[in-house]
Amino acid sequence: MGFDLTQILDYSLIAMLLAVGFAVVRMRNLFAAVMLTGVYSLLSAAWFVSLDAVDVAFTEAAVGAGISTVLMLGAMLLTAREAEPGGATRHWMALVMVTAAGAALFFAIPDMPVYGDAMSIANSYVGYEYMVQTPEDIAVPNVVTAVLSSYRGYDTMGETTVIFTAALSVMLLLGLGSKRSRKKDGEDKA
Amino acid sequence: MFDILADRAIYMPIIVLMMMGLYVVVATGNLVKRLVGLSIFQTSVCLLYITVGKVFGGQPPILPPAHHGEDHGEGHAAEAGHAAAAASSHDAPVHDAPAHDAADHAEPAHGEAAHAEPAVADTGHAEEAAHGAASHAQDAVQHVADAAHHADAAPVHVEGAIDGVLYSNPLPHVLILTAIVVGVATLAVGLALVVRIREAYGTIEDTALSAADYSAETGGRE
Amino acid sequence: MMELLGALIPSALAQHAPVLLVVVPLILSPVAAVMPNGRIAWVIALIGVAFTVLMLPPLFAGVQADAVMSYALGGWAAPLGIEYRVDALNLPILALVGIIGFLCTLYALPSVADEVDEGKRAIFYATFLVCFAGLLGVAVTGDAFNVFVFVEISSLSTYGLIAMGAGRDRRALTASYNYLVLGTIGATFFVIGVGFLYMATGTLNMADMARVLAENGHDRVTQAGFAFIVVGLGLKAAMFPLHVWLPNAYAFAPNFVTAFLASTATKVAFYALIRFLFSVYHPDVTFVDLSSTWVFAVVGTIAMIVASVQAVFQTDARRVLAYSSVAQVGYMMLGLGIGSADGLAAGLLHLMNHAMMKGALFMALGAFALNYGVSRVKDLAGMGKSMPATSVAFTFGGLSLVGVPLTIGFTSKWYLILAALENGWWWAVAALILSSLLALAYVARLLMPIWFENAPTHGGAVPKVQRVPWLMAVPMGILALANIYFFFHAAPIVNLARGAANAVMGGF
Amino acid sequence: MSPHLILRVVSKLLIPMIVVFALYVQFHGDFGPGGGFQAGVVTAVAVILYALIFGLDAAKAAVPPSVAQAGAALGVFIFVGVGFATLFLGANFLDYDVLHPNYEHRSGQHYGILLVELGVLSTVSSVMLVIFYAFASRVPDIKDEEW
Repeated sequence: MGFDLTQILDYSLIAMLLAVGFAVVRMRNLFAAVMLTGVYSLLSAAWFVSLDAVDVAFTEAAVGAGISTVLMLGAMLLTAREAEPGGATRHWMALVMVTAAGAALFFAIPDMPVYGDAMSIANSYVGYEYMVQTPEDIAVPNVVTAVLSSYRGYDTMGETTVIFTAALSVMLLLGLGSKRSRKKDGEDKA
Repeated sequence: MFDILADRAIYMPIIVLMMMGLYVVVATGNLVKRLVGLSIFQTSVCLLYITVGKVFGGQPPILPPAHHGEDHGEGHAAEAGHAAAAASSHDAPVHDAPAHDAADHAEPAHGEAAHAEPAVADTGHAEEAAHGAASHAQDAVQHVADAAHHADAAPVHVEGAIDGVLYSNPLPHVLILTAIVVGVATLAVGLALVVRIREAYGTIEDTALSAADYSAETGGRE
Repeated sequence: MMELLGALIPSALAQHAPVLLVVVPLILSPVAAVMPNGRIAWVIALIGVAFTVLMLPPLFAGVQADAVMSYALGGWAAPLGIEYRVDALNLPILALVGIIGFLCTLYALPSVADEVDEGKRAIFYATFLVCFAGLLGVAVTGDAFNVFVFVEISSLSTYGLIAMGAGRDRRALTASYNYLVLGTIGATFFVIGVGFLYMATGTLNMADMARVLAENGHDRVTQAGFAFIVVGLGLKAAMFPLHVWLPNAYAFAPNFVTAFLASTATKVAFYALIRFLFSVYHPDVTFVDLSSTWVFAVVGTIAMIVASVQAVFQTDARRVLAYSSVAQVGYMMLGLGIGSADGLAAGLLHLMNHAMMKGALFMALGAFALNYGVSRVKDLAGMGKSMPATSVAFTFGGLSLVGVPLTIGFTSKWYLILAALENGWWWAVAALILSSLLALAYVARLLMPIWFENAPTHGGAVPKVQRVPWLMAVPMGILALANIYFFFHAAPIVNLARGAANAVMGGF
Repeated sequence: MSPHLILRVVSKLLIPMIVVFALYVQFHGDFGPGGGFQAGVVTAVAVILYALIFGLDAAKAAVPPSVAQAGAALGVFIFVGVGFATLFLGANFLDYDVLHPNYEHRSGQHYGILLVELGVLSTVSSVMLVIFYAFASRVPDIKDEEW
């Protein structure tokens, strides 16, 4: 099929992603692993820009590289710095799982849509409809916003609820940091 | 076979990345690092979705601002036939359609715009616009070279394009925005659990936790 | 103003019933979260759940009239917008979650007051409401990605709810963590599967997917997608080799949470699996057909036996029942794997019956725990004398779990055997009987100390007979009696299950 | 937190700019990348930065945890509430068209998107803060030597 100049960028970013991913697998120092995850997110964000997903890139940079890293560092500060290597059983178990799942994914490749093809069914059916319909239906230039807030606004409501639920669960687990809840937690430790 | 795979080569490293994340989740006993693996796994799945939505020569799915609001005909016209040459009648938008793309597809544009006419013509609203598009399309081949600069040029039809501009598919972007948010929510809850586990057990290594639970179950209480 | 009143009349309400079902609990959740005390939050939760139950009659009427109730969210018609879709298949699931949720909410007040700190109860009920709405959302939606969003809503709240058992036993934390990791892997697998379906069809609406798949046929992408969806939802549904998160999660969660989750959460995931298998994919497609025989029937049979054996050897009473749940999912898998409408109907019947059994059993265990703080099998000694009514309820549930005649457990096993015999699957019948004998063993292990042993005396003092708060006794009693009642009046639930199976298998 | 002069001055200058940027992201979401979610994260970052420089207690004085908790609930309430408003106006759930009768300019859709994005902003920024407070308020029980 076609070739696009951005593909050179694609492959260099992929190379970096693979390197960082591999480093995370090998890394025993948790601090380094967490920081590399931030790097991984940032590289993904860069690639999202090259894939025309600017909204996703923005979010991934803010969330993946920002909030997630802060949270993981905070949790690390409260827990441990070093990860012990997993046992041999775990290693083999993981390898079996990864091989099975990877085989299923590789099996599917020949019938996956051609990369960059505008006419693949994935890109030419509902996704294309949104591009055509948005000026008429919603009249917002950013089609991602239109789909996110209106066509699939219910999903976004669900997403807001997910975030809210996370706050509820974290409050249940850690309290809000007020003295009362901290003392209670101390008591209920078995 | 090689061609089939070459067109889809991009998926292979993404699959490898996904599997790296999954490996970390299963193979490590450290609770924080398992969450690290989980977040890499999820980010890689996001990459898979977004690559599917990529269109070569495409723009981010943000329509030119001048475009929205006024022309009713346009939506109907495009709806009438998927390949219909979408014509904007009143305010010809200024796009920066890449010239080489337009040139590549000049030939199909000619033919398709011509037989798009009947499909569009019955939408009363868009009739005028469609005629305009069709007649313009007759000499679209001559126009392609300067289509990019021509303010009132007829939009050259490229397969899957809107007004001659290709856009990447917005739907995967929307889905992945949701997935990223879900990912960070899960991460926050997971980390909160890890903090509590550390406070209750004094360790966050899986083997030590199992040992502690085992001794509690067999020896310890009562 | 007139419009506002107009919207309140029942017909307008009925028209929006599919969405109100989910969004009423959802909007009450933030309200409950900011309440100063747990009791008010409980009242709000009860209102939300009761409203859901009120929405069920219009849904039944609608499905009876039109077979499918479709609701376009945001006013956008199906492939562009998200669609809510109620038909004969998910109607029983919605009814199940709604009614069991209501009974569990009644039960919650005394139980939660005993197990959760006062400062956290309001947030606890808010989380429960979100979980409840999430489960209903999974069951009612007709959009594949929306399933994922609501699965995550219910899962995230579940992680928090389970971890609240940490007040009694810190293992609730590790149980919750393991569930979080496995649940997220499952959800991510599901997303990969949906992504594959999207690559092959270009749409996310399930009915539209089915249409495109029927036109274009299947290829490697849809097959891989099938595998990932089965594994992803199978993790959530605790299908046999993927069940490892379940026993500890059920054993260490607060009692109310266990009672609610055991009778709803895995059921909803199992429903979602049926929906994908039969509505999006089609049972006649070769690989779906093969997988139902070789994956669901065979693995289900193994689950029935292995998990029952594991249940026999547990020391924690709730863990006995948790492993039993895994075995019961095996029965449902077998029903699914038989591949006929009768088989699926039997599986769905068992799904509903199992919810009633486990609801009653876990509620009774919660009542024991409330009064005497017991959780291990040997601690149940003498409960028959100290808490006779609760013990009777527990016995009804237990006998139903074994499948003793005069209980609904017998009904659904009977239909399963009939469906298996239709296929000539003697091995499945043999396994079913063996598994029932094992069930007899582990239920007997629970019932023996309750009825035939004396309570340990504390310094010569015999524990006094204790009453259960009526808010706990009533829902427990209802569920326990339902186990008997529906044996004699099986027609309504059998018809529900038949209707559901016929709706997806193309009626006969 | 050591009261470092340069950090204090720079962050005092920076925090208002971050908030302005968040507002830009929020309201420019119709035209370019951005929206309630991204704006919420950026807003939360402004407060988190404040907490890092001036101390957790100062941040809690500025934005009390109870306010954050209420904000999280409020956002969900706004979003679902918009859905109920459309129901009461006689349309389907979340059908924004009825929010403004003038369909020609799709003003109903614009109002709807504006409102729900505000809900998302409120929830996301508050939730990020709640989570940050919850983690930051825990006393680390690992000594610095273990680094």
